Amino acid sequence: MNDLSVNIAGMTFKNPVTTASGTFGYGEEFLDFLDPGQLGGIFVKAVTGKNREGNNYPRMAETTGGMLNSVGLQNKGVDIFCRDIYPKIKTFDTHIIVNVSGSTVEEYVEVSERINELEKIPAIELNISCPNVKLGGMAFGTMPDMAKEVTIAVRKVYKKILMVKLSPNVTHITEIAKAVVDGGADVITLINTLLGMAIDAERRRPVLSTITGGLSGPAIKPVALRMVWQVHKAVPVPVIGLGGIMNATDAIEFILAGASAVQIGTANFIDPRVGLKIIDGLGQYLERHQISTIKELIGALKTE
Amino acid sequence: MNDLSVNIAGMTFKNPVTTASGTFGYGEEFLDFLDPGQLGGIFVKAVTGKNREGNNYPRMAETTGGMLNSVGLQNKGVDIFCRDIYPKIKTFDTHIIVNVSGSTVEEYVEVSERINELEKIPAIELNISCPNVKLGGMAFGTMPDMAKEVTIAVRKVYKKILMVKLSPNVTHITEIAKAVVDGGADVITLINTLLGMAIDAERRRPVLSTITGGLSGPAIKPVALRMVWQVHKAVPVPVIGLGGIMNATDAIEFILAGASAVQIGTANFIDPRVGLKIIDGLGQYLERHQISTIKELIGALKTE
Amino acid sequence: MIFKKNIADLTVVRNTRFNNRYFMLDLQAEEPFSVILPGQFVQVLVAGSPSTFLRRPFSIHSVDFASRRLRLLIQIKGEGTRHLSLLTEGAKLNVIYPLGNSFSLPVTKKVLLVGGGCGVAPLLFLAQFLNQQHIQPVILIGFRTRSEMFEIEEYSKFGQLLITTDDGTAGEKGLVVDHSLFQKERLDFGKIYCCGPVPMMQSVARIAQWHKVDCEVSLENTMACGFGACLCCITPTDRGNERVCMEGPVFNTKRLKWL
Amino acid sequence: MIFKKNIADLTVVRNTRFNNRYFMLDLQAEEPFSVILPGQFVQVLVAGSPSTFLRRPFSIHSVDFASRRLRLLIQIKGEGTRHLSLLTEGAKLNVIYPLGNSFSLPVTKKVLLVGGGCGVAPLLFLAQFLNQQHIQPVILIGFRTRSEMFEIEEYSKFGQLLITTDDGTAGEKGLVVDHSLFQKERLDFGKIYCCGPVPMMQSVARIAQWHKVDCEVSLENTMACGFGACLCCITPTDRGNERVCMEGPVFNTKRLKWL
Ligand SMILES: Cc1cc2nc3c(=O)[nH]c(=O)nc-3n(C[C@H](O)[C@H](O)[C@H](O)COP(=O)(O)OP(=O)(O)OC[C@H]3O[C@@H](n4cnc5c(N)ncnc54)[C@H](O)[C@@H]3O)c2cc1C
Ligand SMILES: Cc1cc2nc3c(=O)[nH]c(=O)nc-3n(C[C@H](O)[C@H](O)[C@H](O)COP(=O)(O)OP(=O)(O)OC[C@H]3O[C@@H](n4cnc5c(N)ncnc54)[C@H](O)[C@@H]3O)c2cc1C
Ligand SMILES: Cc1cc2nc3c(=O)[nH]c(=O)nc-3n(C[C@H](O)[C@H](O)[C@H](O)COP(=O)(O)O)c2cc1C
Ligand SMILES: Cc1cc2nc3c(=O)[nH]c(=O)nc-3n(C[C@H](O)[C@H](O)[C@H](O)COP(=O)(O)O)c2cc1C
Ligand code: FES
Ligand code: FES
Repeated sequence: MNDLSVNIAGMTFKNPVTTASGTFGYGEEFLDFLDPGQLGGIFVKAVTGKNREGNNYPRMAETTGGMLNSVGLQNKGVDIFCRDIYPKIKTFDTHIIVNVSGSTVEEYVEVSERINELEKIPAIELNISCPNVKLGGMAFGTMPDMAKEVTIAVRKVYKKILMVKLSPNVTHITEIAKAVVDGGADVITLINTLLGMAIDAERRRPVLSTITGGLSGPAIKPVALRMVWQVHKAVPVPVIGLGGIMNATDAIEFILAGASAVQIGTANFIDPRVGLKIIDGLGQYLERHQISTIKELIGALKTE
Repeated sequence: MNDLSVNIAGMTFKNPVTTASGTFGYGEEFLDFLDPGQLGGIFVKAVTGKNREGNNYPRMAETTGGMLNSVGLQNKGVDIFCRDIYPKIKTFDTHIIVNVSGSTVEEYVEVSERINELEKIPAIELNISCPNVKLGGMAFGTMPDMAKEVTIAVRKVYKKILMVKLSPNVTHITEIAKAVVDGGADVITLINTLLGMAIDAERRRPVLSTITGGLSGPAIKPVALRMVWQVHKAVPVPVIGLGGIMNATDAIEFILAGASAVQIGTANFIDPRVGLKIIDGLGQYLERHQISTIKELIGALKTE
Repeated sequence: MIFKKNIADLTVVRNTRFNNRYFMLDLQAEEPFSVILPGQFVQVLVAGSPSTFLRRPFSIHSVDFASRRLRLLIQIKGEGTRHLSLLTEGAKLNVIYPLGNSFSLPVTKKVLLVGGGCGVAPLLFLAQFLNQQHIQPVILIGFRTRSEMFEIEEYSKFGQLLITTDDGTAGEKGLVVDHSLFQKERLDFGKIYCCGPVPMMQSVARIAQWHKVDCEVSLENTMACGFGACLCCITPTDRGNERVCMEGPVFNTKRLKWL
Repeated sequence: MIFKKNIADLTVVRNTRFNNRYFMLDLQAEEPFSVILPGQFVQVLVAGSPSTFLRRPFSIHSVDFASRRLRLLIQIKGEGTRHLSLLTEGAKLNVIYPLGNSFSLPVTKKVLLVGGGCGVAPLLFLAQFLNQQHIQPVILIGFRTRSEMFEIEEYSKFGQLLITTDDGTAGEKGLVVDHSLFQKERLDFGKIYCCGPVPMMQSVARIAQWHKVDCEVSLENTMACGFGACLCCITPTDRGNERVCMEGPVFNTKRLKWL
């Protein structure tokens, strides 16, 4: 009873609960709170070609039911990732998936090629949807042609499972999804953050140093669910869903809408153990509804 | 001291606080709670060519910091509006602006022509952004060409102030804004609702009869603020801002981002007197900051 | 008669817990009430509950005009009602009242009230109101089990009380529609008022139709505003989609499309 | 030494109101504390406040290891802190603790502690800790006015207390940086620890730099997580952007770029 495992593009996840890139550090920050081996997988923080300092402070604003961030891909670059970080995290008993970002097609390709060599990394997630960088990032994710181009280029050098993470800041999410599937994506993850803004009325200034930032948290869940459902119907590849998941019920909703797995993002900040609670809750849901495997729920929304 | 009046395309509004279409009925539902004459203006419920029954029940789902609706332009049609409703509301001592909707360019034109004849209606708001109808509606608002086409067509027959209300469900809001300004729009209002979805996990069904619906409320405020700011910078016409405004601070934020006036939507459901409270709050803000007229705050965000 | 909707902070003067699902809030107003009729409802702001954004609608269970009190009978469903169930004496509750139409007066004196679940909420008020018109209704109420029964004596004051329980621990065993009253050849009433779960109201409406008895039901719906502004709460009727919060919540079943 | 971050429901055992802006929460843990050092902070979940989505960070004001209690000194700023100010005895508070680095030990025994506003929060703990290392610090605290002073006796237990008030109603008149201590030719300390508003910390850091005295400050920042996961709380340092919640909140001013 209660089989929580799912298969995504040939990989078996012990359960569909993973953590979203940029919200779980490299997993190490959570070791006091949980054993990463209990999670279905971990999507680590974006890795770029070179060291990036990210954007200036302030980088965060709280909003109703959510938050804006403008971290801007701060990371030490792919060399340091491979040399210093990878050895520490490769022993986690779960899938470690690297979020690959860049400003140019070449940078995406370069980073993907390097990550391809890391034995314990079974997949990458191409982040063509970061709203917080001036060059590249989201631009790739809002134009089908560019999205396809970068996917094709990375597909050539990356031999394992290629996931592409889409931006919700588009008119037709299914067009972008089809473009990256055409380009060779094995899996689609969505959504990244919605582009938003916060203003400090008293100081008459933007709250974020970058003026705009990415909106995450339960506020965006309705948009995320809609897009997961649209993309699940539109493309033949598995979808990993995220956006505002706070508890097991939210996760079930994404799975019903068509997600083969889910990522937990902002919720980790509020409760670093939330992933484990969601795994428990999924088991209870299966039991209550007498369903033997969670696979049965994927895309099982009844819309007649 | 404390001049709250604003000018928009030659109209003077006694204050910048108006109510959003579809959230204030025809004003009549609020007569027990306030005198509409205290408001800067009222945007009444969408009017279409013919009677529309709207979508099936259920039409509403609560979400974190917001709600989804799929009312779908239920209204009695332009004939009944002109004959029965207009005479009752034309005596309100404030600007009454009619939200014009349709499925075809012809329908928009037909309705606008009829409303043009109504002496006490100084402006219309073209709703090219309703996500809840199968035909027309949002489709017009997501493609610059179609947005421009419908604006041009209505501009030909509508002699008073033409406002166009934009959909946020697009990649480049400024492109749509420019297109409708090219088409002859005097004012831009934004945003309409974000396309979202809610799922009842226990019943494994969508909550709304239409599966997807329009997300409103404070959850969407960051997206709305961002778009108002972008559009204000991109086009030479005044902008009316809305999306999640719950209190005077929110209203100030929109004004700083570039809105010449604001609309209050979902907040009316929770507090039917919220408009008056916001007007009070704006006055207090001016006093606290020793600003003599709210016009000084329009677009006054300091971003250096 | 002055019909006017108010928004006011009412004070919780009592919170009575009947069992693990039902509780009653007694709310005190500062100002005297204007007209409030049975079948009307209120919209309650649930402050301090992070997941409760919109107001919550509840039928007016009863009104004491002299002491300016109104009572709500509430079933715990989700976060909003759970939050309300924890309110203690002295707490303030922001309420919009009264909303919606009301039950219409019967033309005969032979009247049946049928309720089940939290659908019983407006029935006591209605029974009391009918009494003032010198009508003694028959009141049929369905409970799950004896231990979940409440306010039995209250109802008995205003008419003849009949009971069903799902498990037969009190009154007749079964659902309200199984009651022997409905098994008779003739259903000797001029009017039936019914509130409760939709399937129950549908069954009662069908029986009423069969016996050609006029029947009014009180509908629920998902409401954003509660005062006619949003058009979220419609139900299909013979005049098209009508608002449950304005043209309802009480509808004559003849006019509804859900039979 | 075991450094481990915990999440636990702590119980409010006291809520002391000092004045209309400041209050102190005494929190009781079930489990014994592991290592907690002065300068560390906690992340508090504010349940039941609709507008408070993320946790709120507060410095650890003091710890009683024996009775498993920790105290937070909180200034009311917005919704979250207002909500916390209303908590009563017995309330549960979900807290992640302890977070961040801590003040480092001084190499000399001549130590100055400078605090103002809610920046005084971690100073008592630090003073107590220094005492355990047989160091009697000089403690300089700035208040707005005499009536807003609190915990004066507490500080006096651990060192020599100096005070400034903006209006001169107690101690020297002016800001902390105006204190006569800083007017001397030589600032005879091996280390200065400073927390308070950023402009104050910058002034003190500048004075320290001038006198070539080592200076540590405790920074604040907008934090989403508080435990290093989000990279929202950075401050520019000589090693690039560092996380205030992990590499800080305590920084040697030599390393900061904000002078
Ligand atoms: C006119 C009217 C009168 C009502 N009178 C009463 C009354 O007197 N006593 C009483 O206990 N309840 C009454 N209700 C129902 C009551 O409004 C809901 O139970 C309540 O809003 C649930 O709030 P919640 O936050 O606890 O639950 P939520 O967390 O909002 O929802 C819990 C569950 O209840 C369902 N639900 C929520 N609201 C409604 C609704 N309006 N209709 C149907 N299902 C819903 C949800 O889908 C969900 O499955 C009335 C409703 C209406 C429209
Ligand atoms: C490491 C650290 C330790 C802290 N220690 C203490 C302490 O011991 N005692 C204490 O009273 N406060 C302390 N603070 C500040 C405290 O976290 C904020 O005052 C609190 O989060 C405000 O919450 P609120 O919901 O009341 O205000 P909000 O409604 O969130 O904000 C009210 C106002 O305060 C500003 N603000 C909110 N959070 C911060 C922040 N983190 N930094 C700067 N400005 C902010 C907002 O911009 C706004 O103008 C500390 C902050 C940090 C980062
Ligand atoms: C602080 C922060 C940093 C993020 N960094 C990244 C990143 O590096 N790469 C990426 O693809 N997404 C990043 N995201 C987006 C999240 O992975 C996720 O798509 C988004 O937050 C929506 O999910 P949520 O609502 O569950 O948080 C970040 C989000 C946050 C809040
Ligand atoms: C119930 C409901 C009905 C609406 N009907 C209309 C409509 O008829 N025409 C229109 O242009 N916008 C309509 N809207 C959109 C609002 O006018 C507004 O753009 C949106 O709700 C965002 O503002 P808010 O967050 O303040 O509610 C409707 C919104 C709601 C919630
Ligand atoms: S709930 Fe808004 S019209 Fe009925
Ligand atoms: S607050 Fe998240 S890294 Fe510091």
